[in-house]
Amino acid sequence: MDEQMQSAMKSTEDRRWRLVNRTMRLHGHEPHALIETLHAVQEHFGFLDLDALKYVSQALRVPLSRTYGVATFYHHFTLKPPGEHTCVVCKGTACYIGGASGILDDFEKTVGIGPGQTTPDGKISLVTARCLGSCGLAPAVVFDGEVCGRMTSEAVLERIRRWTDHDPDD
Amino acid sequence: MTLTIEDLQNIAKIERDRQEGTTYQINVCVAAGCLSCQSGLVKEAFDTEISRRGLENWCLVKGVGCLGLCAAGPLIQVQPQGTYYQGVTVNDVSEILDSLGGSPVARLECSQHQAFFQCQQKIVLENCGKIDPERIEDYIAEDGYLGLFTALRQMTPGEVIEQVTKSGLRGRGGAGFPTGLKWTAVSKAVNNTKFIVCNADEGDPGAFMDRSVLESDPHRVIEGMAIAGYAVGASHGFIYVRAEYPLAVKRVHTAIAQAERLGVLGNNIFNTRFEFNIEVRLGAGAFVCGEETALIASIEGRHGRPRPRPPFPAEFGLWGFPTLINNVETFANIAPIIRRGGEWFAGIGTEKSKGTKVFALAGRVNNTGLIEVPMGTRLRDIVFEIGGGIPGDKRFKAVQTGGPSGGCIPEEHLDMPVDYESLAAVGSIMGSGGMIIMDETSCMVDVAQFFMEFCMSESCGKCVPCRVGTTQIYHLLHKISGGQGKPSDIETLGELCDLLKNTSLCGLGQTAPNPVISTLKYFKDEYKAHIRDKNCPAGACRMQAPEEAL
Amino acid sequence: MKKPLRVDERSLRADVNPVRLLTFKIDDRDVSARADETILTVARQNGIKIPTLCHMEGLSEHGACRLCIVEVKGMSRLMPSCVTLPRQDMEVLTKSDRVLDYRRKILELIFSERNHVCSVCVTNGHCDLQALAVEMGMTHVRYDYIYPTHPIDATHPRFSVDHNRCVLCLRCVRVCDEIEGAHTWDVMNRGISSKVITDLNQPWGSSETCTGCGKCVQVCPTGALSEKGKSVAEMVKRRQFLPYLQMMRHRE
Amino acid sequence: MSKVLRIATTWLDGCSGCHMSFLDLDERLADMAPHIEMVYGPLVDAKVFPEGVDVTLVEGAVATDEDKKKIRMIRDRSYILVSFGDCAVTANVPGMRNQFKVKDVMKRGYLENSSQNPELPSIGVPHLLDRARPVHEFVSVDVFLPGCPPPTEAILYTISELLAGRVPDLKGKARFGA
Repeated sequence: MDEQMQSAMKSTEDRRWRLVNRTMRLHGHEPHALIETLHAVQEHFGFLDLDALKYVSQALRVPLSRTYGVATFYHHFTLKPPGEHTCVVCKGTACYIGGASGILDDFEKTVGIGPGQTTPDGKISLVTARCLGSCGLAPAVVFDGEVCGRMTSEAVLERIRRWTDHDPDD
Repeated sequence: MTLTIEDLQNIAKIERDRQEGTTYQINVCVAAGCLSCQSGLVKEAFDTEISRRGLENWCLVKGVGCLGLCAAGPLIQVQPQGTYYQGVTVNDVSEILDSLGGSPVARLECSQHQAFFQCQQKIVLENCGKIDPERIEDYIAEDGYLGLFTALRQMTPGEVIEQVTKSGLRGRGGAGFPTGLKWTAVSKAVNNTKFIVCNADEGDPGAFMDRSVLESDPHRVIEGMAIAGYAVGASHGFIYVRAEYPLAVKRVHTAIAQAERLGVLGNNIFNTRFEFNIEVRLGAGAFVCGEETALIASIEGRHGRPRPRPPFPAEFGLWGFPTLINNVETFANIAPIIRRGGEWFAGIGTEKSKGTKVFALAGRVNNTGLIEVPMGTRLRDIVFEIGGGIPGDKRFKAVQTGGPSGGCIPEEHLDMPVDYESLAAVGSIMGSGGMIIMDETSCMVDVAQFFMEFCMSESCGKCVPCRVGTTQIYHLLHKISGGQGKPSDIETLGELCDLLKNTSLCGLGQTAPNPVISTLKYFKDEYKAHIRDKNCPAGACRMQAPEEAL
Repeated sequence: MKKPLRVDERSLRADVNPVRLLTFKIDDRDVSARADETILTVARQNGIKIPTLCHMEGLSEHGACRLCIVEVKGMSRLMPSCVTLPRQDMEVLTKSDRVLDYRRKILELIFSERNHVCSVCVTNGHCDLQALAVEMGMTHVRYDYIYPTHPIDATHPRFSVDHNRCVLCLRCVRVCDEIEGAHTWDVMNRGISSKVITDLNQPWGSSETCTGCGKCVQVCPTGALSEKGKSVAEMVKRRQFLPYLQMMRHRE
Repeated sequence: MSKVLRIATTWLDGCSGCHMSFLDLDERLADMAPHIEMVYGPLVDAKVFPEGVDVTLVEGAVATDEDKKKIRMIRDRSYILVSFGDCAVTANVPGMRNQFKVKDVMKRGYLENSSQNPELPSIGVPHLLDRARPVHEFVSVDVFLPGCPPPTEAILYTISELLAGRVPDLKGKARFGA
């Protein structure tokens, strides 16, 4: 990334970068703010791209390789842009006992993507979570942030069909 | 302007008057479990309907934390009668309001006299389902921050630690280290800068106690941390909470802001020279960060790889400064101990395990949800009385405690009391309190494989035994569950488990083999059936055709 | 608004008094040590051999390969001697059957992890890992090999990195950070997927921070990092610079 | 010693280098001759692997379905099985293809890198397994003799020990790569 782009980011009119900058400022641009800042980037941009990692590295005085290491160490961070819709299948113990792996199998069979993947048209991402803490409602699945409990393969695929067939945003 | 005890009492009085001013109070659970069953809409519907009917002065609607019986959500409770309603939808709102003053709506009623509610004893969860987690006033009305006041104004730091020691409280995060000893160690460390860290990185799949406490009663944790800060001489605290718990994060932020505004956090708290601030740090999805030194690395903004101990965080913690790390539930016990005395707490539980323990019941059990019972309660009572037994006439097979670091306990040990020592004796651990019940349809080889897959992908990758050992164990289990195991694999499994236990760098690697060790011990026949007969007795594993076998 | 938390420097370890002297036993021999010396240091001072892999004189301790484990009487778990400090009257065993058995299993795990094909390696004959196998009498690996897919990066004009031969000892990461001061290397991912990287996981040759000093190559115990254009016989690692640089930096 | 040791040698997926190292025993082979009988192997003219072999040296990794059948048969007919050389002990060079799919390896070897008549071999060649693996992942092995190739001295030691009725301990006497 060249100087121009950097200064553009710092003084940018883009509200999202202003929010990221604010997070860094709140922590006095200390290197220990790295994870908090990466959270901010991901929250506002949906993922962490290389330019963002470079920018954050420089702003917080953290080595590039460490920033990349941290961004890939934690499962919460993603370096790839997510699909339009995200389906999170909980793979916690209770959900596993409750049949989450069957849901994942059927998902892969029907939609054609496994955990961590996005459909080629960029429409749907499938993610697994370690535990959503909704064990009382196992198996739990999250559709675009909405937690649904006691899910079955049929119910999940029905929701996915609604996303693919008739997108309300279209 | 600083807060005085009169101010505190005044706030409590106003709040109690407000609540007692109405004849009825409807508590709608707005913790994550019930919210995912649309309890938010139910609460809204009550609000709308009450204002439509103009009953604001007669009936108060309150969003409260977890009522416990998550399986029956959305749950609401009508006070003063204490009637529980389960599975409430927006369409039921009018009927429930109509019934107030008459007999309850029978079709929705969830008996408050059943074992689930009757057999519990609540200390940590005493306010859960009772107070509005987003209002500090509600917490204060239940004697909130009285413990902090007592500690700051009537006790020396040494006396605070003495009470905690006397209480016999042990760390609720897993290992059960005596809290009093830990506090003493940090208080004795000579340094002007010290830190308090609340570990809310509840990573065990199958555990949701910490989430519920933070969502339902965040001020209790803040108060516990502030008392700890006073006792050990720290003025800065961190709450390290999972990013996967957005609601808990939001409520903690709200609670900290309210506490700062009121003056129970900040400078000169209760007119003393004590100052204490709390910052929230988000975890980012790494189970290993539950380990103290990895947690510290993560707060410092680095990858969460543990380092060898000693030195322990009590001497050399965050940025090298003495640091006290306790779990959410541990901190949640502090305020009641200070308010009511260590001896009161020590009177509950067993000889070596004092007080109560919160458990998250999940898996093949009727009453999934959150419970709190005195230490020493029989496992059988938890599963069959409080938990209501196994659904669908299936036979109980095992209960898994302690998450991926714990073990599977078979039927023969169900009559043992639940405490740290008894669980360790049968090859499991208390852990943070997840309890997964399994019935005859669960295959124990498959369960062991599930936990090992978890440990494998959560291993930080620093030390060889854990990084490669978990992978090799998983590989063996995968072969066995696919019907491709060799008889010698059982021995190799045992050897690898022993290696990990004795040579891994941190607790994750040292305890990762527990699910395999315990299932090998109690369910060896299931392993043998997979290897010898190429058959899964529970019918859970998919055997590959013999031609594909090596 | 709250003031951001500033931490200007790390606190020093106050829990160990380096002036104190103590005596303890290694393999039934009485030895004396300063309280801040590790069991490994004391053992080596007394001519007692303990195998190591991630340890390197002149770099910070990593404590991760677990090959230097020793048995301490009264403790069920084995302790890594590179980071464990002795206590008065402690009894340490460095060659008990249990220790030797565990060490060999750990070494086998290391061999099973990646594609260590010694016969076609540029450091064949000068490799710390290969030498450890001979020293510890490891003639085969009892665990199934994992055979991961790993690339070779030869984009740097003078060096190349073959991840198939990396044991994740992180000597390269430490020497680059602690001695060269560039911190070009770090680790990405976690667990079995861990991999050493330069900068933003980009080709080494395109790294902006690499000074090309080659220290990482010299400290690498295996053929993971090597110099281009060197034949098998020539690829001997030169490590004398490390104690020398340490000495020069600590002089008055 | 009175008994004559019945020895067989065989190679699976290997380069025959280990056998060459065996032949490097040179005149010491002559000293050994009265005590051993070579009953099978590329060095002798026997068509069928006999029953009741005392010691079999196996060179090479198990890389094809035929290797797999062969090694099981050999195990059944041998009293002591020696994994002879790195390919047998670690899969060594044959195992370097394990990172890739068989399909891709074949394509690379026979189509992309062939200047004349690029064609995949299909007749009379055994089917490649997904991975070339060491011998002990298929059958139990009694002695491991690593090296690429194993040094002649280590081979001599191994056979001498076996002749003396002892199980050779090769710790420290041979190394991977060599």
